[in-house]
Amino acid sequence: MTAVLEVKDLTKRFRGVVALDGVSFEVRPHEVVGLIGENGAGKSTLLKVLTGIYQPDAGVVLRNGEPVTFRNSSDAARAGIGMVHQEQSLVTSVSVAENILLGAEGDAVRFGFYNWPKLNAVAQRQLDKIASAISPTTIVEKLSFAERQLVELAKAMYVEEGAQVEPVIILDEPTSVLEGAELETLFAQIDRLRQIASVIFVSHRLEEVLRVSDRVYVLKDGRSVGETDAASADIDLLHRLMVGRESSAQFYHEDEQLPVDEAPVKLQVKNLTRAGQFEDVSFDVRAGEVVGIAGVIGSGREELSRVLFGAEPSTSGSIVVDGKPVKFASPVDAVSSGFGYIPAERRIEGIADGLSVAENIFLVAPQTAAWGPFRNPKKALEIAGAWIKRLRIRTPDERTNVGNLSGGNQQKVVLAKWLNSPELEVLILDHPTRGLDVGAKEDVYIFVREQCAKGMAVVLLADSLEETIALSHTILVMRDGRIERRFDAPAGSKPKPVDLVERMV
Amino acid sequence: MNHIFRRRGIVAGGIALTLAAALIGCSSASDDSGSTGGTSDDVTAVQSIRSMSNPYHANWADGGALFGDWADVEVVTIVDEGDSQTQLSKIRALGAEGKVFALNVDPNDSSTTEAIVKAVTEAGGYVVTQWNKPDDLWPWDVSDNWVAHISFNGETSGEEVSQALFDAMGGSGNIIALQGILDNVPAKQRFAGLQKALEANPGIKLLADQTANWDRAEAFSVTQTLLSQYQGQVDGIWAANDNMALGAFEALTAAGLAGTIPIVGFDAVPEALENIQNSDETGYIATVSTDPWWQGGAGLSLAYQAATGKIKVSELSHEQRAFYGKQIVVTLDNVGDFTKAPLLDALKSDLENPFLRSQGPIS
Amino acid sequence: MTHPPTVDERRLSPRVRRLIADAGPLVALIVLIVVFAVANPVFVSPGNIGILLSQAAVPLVIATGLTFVILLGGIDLSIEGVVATSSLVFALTVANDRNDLALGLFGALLAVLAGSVFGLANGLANVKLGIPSFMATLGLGAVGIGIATVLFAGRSPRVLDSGMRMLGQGSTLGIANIFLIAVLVLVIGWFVQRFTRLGRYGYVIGGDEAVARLSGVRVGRYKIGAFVLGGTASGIAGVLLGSQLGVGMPTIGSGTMFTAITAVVLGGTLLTGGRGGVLRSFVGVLIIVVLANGLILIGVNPYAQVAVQGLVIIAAVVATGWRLRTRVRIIK
Amino acid sequence: MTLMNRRTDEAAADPSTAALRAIVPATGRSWRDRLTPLIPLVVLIALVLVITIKQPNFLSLYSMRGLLESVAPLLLLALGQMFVILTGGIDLAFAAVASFGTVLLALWIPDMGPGGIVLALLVTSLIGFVNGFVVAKAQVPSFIVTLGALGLYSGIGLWISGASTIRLSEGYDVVGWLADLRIAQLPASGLLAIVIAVVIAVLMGTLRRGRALHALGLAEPAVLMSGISTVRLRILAFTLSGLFSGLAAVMLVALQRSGGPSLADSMQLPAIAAVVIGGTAITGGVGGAMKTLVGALIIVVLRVGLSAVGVDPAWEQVFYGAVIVAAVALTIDRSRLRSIK
Repeated sequence: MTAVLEVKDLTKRFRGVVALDGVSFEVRPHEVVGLIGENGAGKSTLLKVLTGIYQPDAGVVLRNGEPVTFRNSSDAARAGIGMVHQEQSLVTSVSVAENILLGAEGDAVRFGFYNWPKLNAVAQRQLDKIASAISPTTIVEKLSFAERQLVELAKAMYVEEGAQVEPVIILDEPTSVLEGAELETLFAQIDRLRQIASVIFVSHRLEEVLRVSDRVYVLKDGRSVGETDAASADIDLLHRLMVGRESSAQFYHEDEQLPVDEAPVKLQVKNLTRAGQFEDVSFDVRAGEVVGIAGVIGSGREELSRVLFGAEPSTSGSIVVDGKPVKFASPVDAVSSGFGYIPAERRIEGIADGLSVAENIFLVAPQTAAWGPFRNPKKALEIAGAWIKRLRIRTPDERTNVGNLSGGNQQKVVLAKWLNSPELEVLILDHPTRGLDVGAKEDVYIFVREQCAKGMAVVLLADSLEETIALSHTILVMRDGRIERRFDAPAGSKPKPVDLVERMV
Repeated sequence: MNHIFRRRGIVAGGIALTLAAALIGCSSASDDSGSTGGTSDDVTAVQSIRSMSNPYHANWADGGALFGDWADVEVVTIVDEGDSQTQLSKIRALGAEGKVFALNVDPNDSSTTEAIVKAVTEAGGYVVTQWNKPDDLWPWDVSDNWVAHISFNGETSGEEVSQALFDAMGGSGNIIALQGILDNVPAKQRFAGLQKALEANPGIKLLADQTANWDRAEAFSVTQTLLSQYQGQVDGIWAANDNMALGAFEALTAAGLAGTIPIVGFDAVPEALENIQNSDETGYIATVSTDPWWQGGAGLSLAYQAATGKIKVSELSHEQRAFYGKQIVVTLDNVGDFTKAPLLDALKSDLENPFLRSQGPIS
Repeated sequence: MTHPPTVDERRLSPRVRRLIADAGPLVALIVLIVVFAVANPVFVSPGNIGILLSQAAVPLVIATGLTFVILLGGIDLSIEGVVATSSLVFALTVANDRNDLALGLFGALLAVLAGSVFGLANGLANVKLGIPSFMATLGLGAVGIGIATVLFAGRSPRVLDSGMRMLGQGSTLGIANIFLIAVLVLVIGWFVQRFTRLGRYGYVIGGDEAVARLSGVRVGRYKIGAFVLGGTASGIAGVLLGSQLGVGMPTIGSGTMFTAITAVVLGGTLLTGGRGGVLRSFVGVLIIVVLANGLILIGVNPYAQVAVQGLVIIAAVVATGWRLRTRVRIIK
Repeated sequence: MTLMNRRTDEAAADPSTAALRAIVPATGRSWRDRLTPLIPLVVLIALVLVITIKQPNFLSLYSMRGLLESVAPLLLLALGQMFVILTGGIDLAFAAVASFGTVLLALWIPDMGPGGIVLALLVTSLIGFVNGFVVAKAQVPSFIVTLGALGLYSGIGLWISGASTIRLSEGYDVVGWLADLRIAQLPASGLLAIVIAVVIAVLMGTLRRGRALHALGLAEPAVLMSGISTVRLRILAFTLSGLFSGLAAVMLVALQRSGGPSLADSMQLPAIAAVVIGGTAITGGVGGAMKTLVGALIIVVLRVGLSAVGVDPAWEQVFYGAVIVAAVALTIDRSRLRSIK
């Protein structure tokens, strides 16, 4: 029988970086298909293509055997494809009914006039489908997160009414906000969905995926690296598929990792907590040491890095630098205590788009190219030129707008900005290689090795497990806001990715 | 697009230097070229008013035209729509032509008056100003080019028009008063006139007085509020100008009391004159007119005669160079001769002797 | 244990907070009425109540239209210009002492239409030219004042059509016509807000514009619609003021913008959009009018009111925004 | 092993791409980016030519004096507003604060002399500081806060001045020289304002943190994450706006010899138009003192030009409104706006 939804050789590129590289998979009628993969493996990009938010550069999407193209999410909805988004995608200021039928009110709104009873009736029908007790007239703002997710599910279900064909419901990380009983109700929903629709279940919690899905696809680096029947698959097999081949130590310059056991402790984090995100996190970072933090979405590691740099407040616990406790009310305090931060959102928080390469380099420490309060143009040109040469930044000259450079070169400008500051002691790298091509990634690795050699203390949130293991001296695995386990990763006797993954998911 | 070593920053520095160098040639505006002095027979007559479509100023301009016929001189009218900067720059432009001119002007506000008289002095023209003038600045302080200042004593006219209101009320009852902007000179004088009239009429009681800032819309809401506060006790409404009186009239109409309560105002605005003509329905019984035709004609004549040397400004007394003009209370019986321009011969004596209607020096 | 980062509401629980936001303005209104009634019994006399309602009419009409714009998270600074222009269009098209036009009700409709056209211009400048609403409406408000000044040409045209004067002056069954018209506008506004797509999508776009776009809502069209509603309300206000005062003049609208914005904010409609409604703005208008009327009766200097209104706007917006503060949030 | 001698070949070294790079202008700025900043200057020169043809004595010393005198307060107000617009915000209260400043000056100069001026400048700067503090700390849109401030300070101004103009009876000579002094036959007030604009341009061009406001307007998150206090910068911008409102107030009192609660209110629109027509983008990050100087001159020349051409002054208001909408539409940088509220 033909697949309800099929994708052949799907390719998608962003600014030269390949997000999806010839992915093919299919969903059969009344089937639940699991989709797993590490961060940055291309899962969310694939879902966005399926729901018409992104258009593919190559490859074809087939719906019940016919090729289809989705210009926007309403096209996908009309084709009966509904998605429960990972972050909330509901308008909290209006009622449940309005959210469910938003943009597709049908004849509940004729000539611009709302027929409330009809609107509520249609919404109630969707809620009944998922046996939810929520009333369609409640304003979403009053609902808990779990309830809001059920409304999103109902909204996805509504897709089916329009299309003449059985819907495909995509659930993106639905379990990350649910616990205990709520999990069970979700699984019951999925079983009920199985009768009337097909489901794509995306999650990083492998045992849940195995429990719910009939078949499981594994994505890695934008390619589908494996497909197994859930019954015959086991966690270890999935881990190995997810993590893939051992890449060469040479690529990560592992031989340049110096031992640091006698080096002085630069940074001490004691019982740091941020209510609702992470709690009781303690670790030390020595001079020249890279402490890698591994964890999936919702593990709290991103929030931890923001708190370390003062971008978000902490509830309790302390940070000690060179033995002195410090308090960060904002990133300004963090920088004055010698902290540096390479942000994940490079284009927003990293580079100052609109300013020149030189101006970006002197954002953190303008005093390095000034005499007294005034700017010294000659010295500034000299220093900027030196950084451009040293980090091999490909830019026509110092005056180019940094926004015109490629992702890799922009990241180098951000690195130069921090290196140019003489007080820099602790460097926080938040997904430093995200969205970079292979060449640029290697430059970053070399840069990290160089800085460690100079005694820099580094806290690393890497994109992939491989990167974390290769670059770090010590690895902290975080899960659900707590440090699950510490791994020592000296050069030569690195832990296996599989050992880490067990603790992460 | 913008980068660190802005050449323009340095270029801007250069401009600053040249400007500093120019400091050497500094001088002061006051020692400008003095007035070309003297009079001449070839004088242009000019009148500067707010706008031709404002009836009060339109009558003023007709007065000026009457003077033109009388002295068979062509009269130039300049208009500024109430914008002081425009008034000032147009008067300055008069000087640019280099000819001697006689100017009769109604300055927008007292601070513009000073600038105007200085500009005219600088250009060697002759000017008569009316209404607004800085209290501590007199024509003789500035120059002979500022021939005279004419204003109107709010107190006497205030007393007279208040008396007209009290007579219409039969000498007894309560009134409410709508004040102009509290600190304006005309507002203070007119209210003082009302208080003097109140002393002379013990039967009349002032229930309340509130400012409505000469504005029609504010007068409407303040009257509405006071009417409701003193329900049924209000027997008369005194307003410091017609604009506010008309606002009060609309409030009375809204309350269904139009025509039952007498109202008085100032300025003889056409709408007020019309209401006075059928005062039995409107209850609008009196206003005060400064006779804009006289202001246009006599004022221009005084400036012109000074410019042609017929009047020697240096020989004029302080009382002649700053005097109060005559104000007339307009009621049903004399409203007729205020709705249309007077004939030339009615005004001829005033044109010959502009001081004919002087009510004494401005104190 | 973990759930997406919420704004930590330390002090008041959400339920209590929502209660204050909903009932707060109404309680304030009642307290004010009681205070002034005690201070001066005339305050609650039928005559004064009648005056209060007619003084609330024009601000209510403007605030109703403005609510739709603020619900989107925008603002309308062109109110005074639009009111001025429509008052003059009204005064010059009905029977008047300036020209021989006497179009009666049709003239009034033309004046309201002028308001709608300005609203449309505001909407197009904001949506099509991408100009932030405060700058687009500031510019077009100046155009409004300018056109009014040109039409005015130095002297107020007087309305002679008695029928048209009844709109602003007359009263039926003891209640001022102007207030009845204002209530009619409020009811229409409530109907649009509750039962039409233009109204409901205003909440959606104000609540979360990104999700609205994602769901296929044509955001631009509804934004322009909201500005047209705002302009139309200012047009109606221009007609009512023209009819009440019997003249059209460029300064007829001065002070109305401040009163309307303060009323909408006091009523509880968030300036950041998404929350609030026209009924709340009605309560806000009553608070302002009661305050103003009461202060006059007690004899407080009228200029103090403008200062107090300015302070109220800042305080209200800081209070509602305080909870949403984060360290890296960008508010220009 | 440093980055210098990496093994794999480097794309830049490959001759073909290097050649390609040469075609794209070095600074990555298309010729259009280079030209747009000059448009306001071209407009100004064209205007002066047109008016001179229509009215030859426009270039006479006499009318130059009038021009310079009327540009002085407008330019100072526009410079103050420029600081705030550079950060991407707006200060709707800057003209009302200037009017409030003239009232303070008229009340204080008679008995305090120069002390009165310093105190008035302190007060207006403090008002700017408070506005900036509320916008930065409470994270509230600047147009709402300054709209509230507009009502607050014009209300207080009306209250303490009894809604009427206060004449400067004595002590006027403390500011009188501003209106009276001539440098090379030209009024000192205008020249002083222009010199101040030049000094600001020089400072912004040479100070270490000279372009901090531009950076705040262009890329606030990146600036904050580089350890620069955006709160302090925003408060500085609003304080400067308050200070320049005070300076404009001093200039107005000197020229008009009196203070009034709405003396500068009529300059709100022309001053905003001057900033925007000069080329400073409403979305922030682009603009400067020289651009604002050109903008102010365009507005003043136009005002004279309009009356020279015989346009009724009533149309001026329409003109300012239209110029603001048009200039903003041209200079706005749509890529920077996520959703235009």
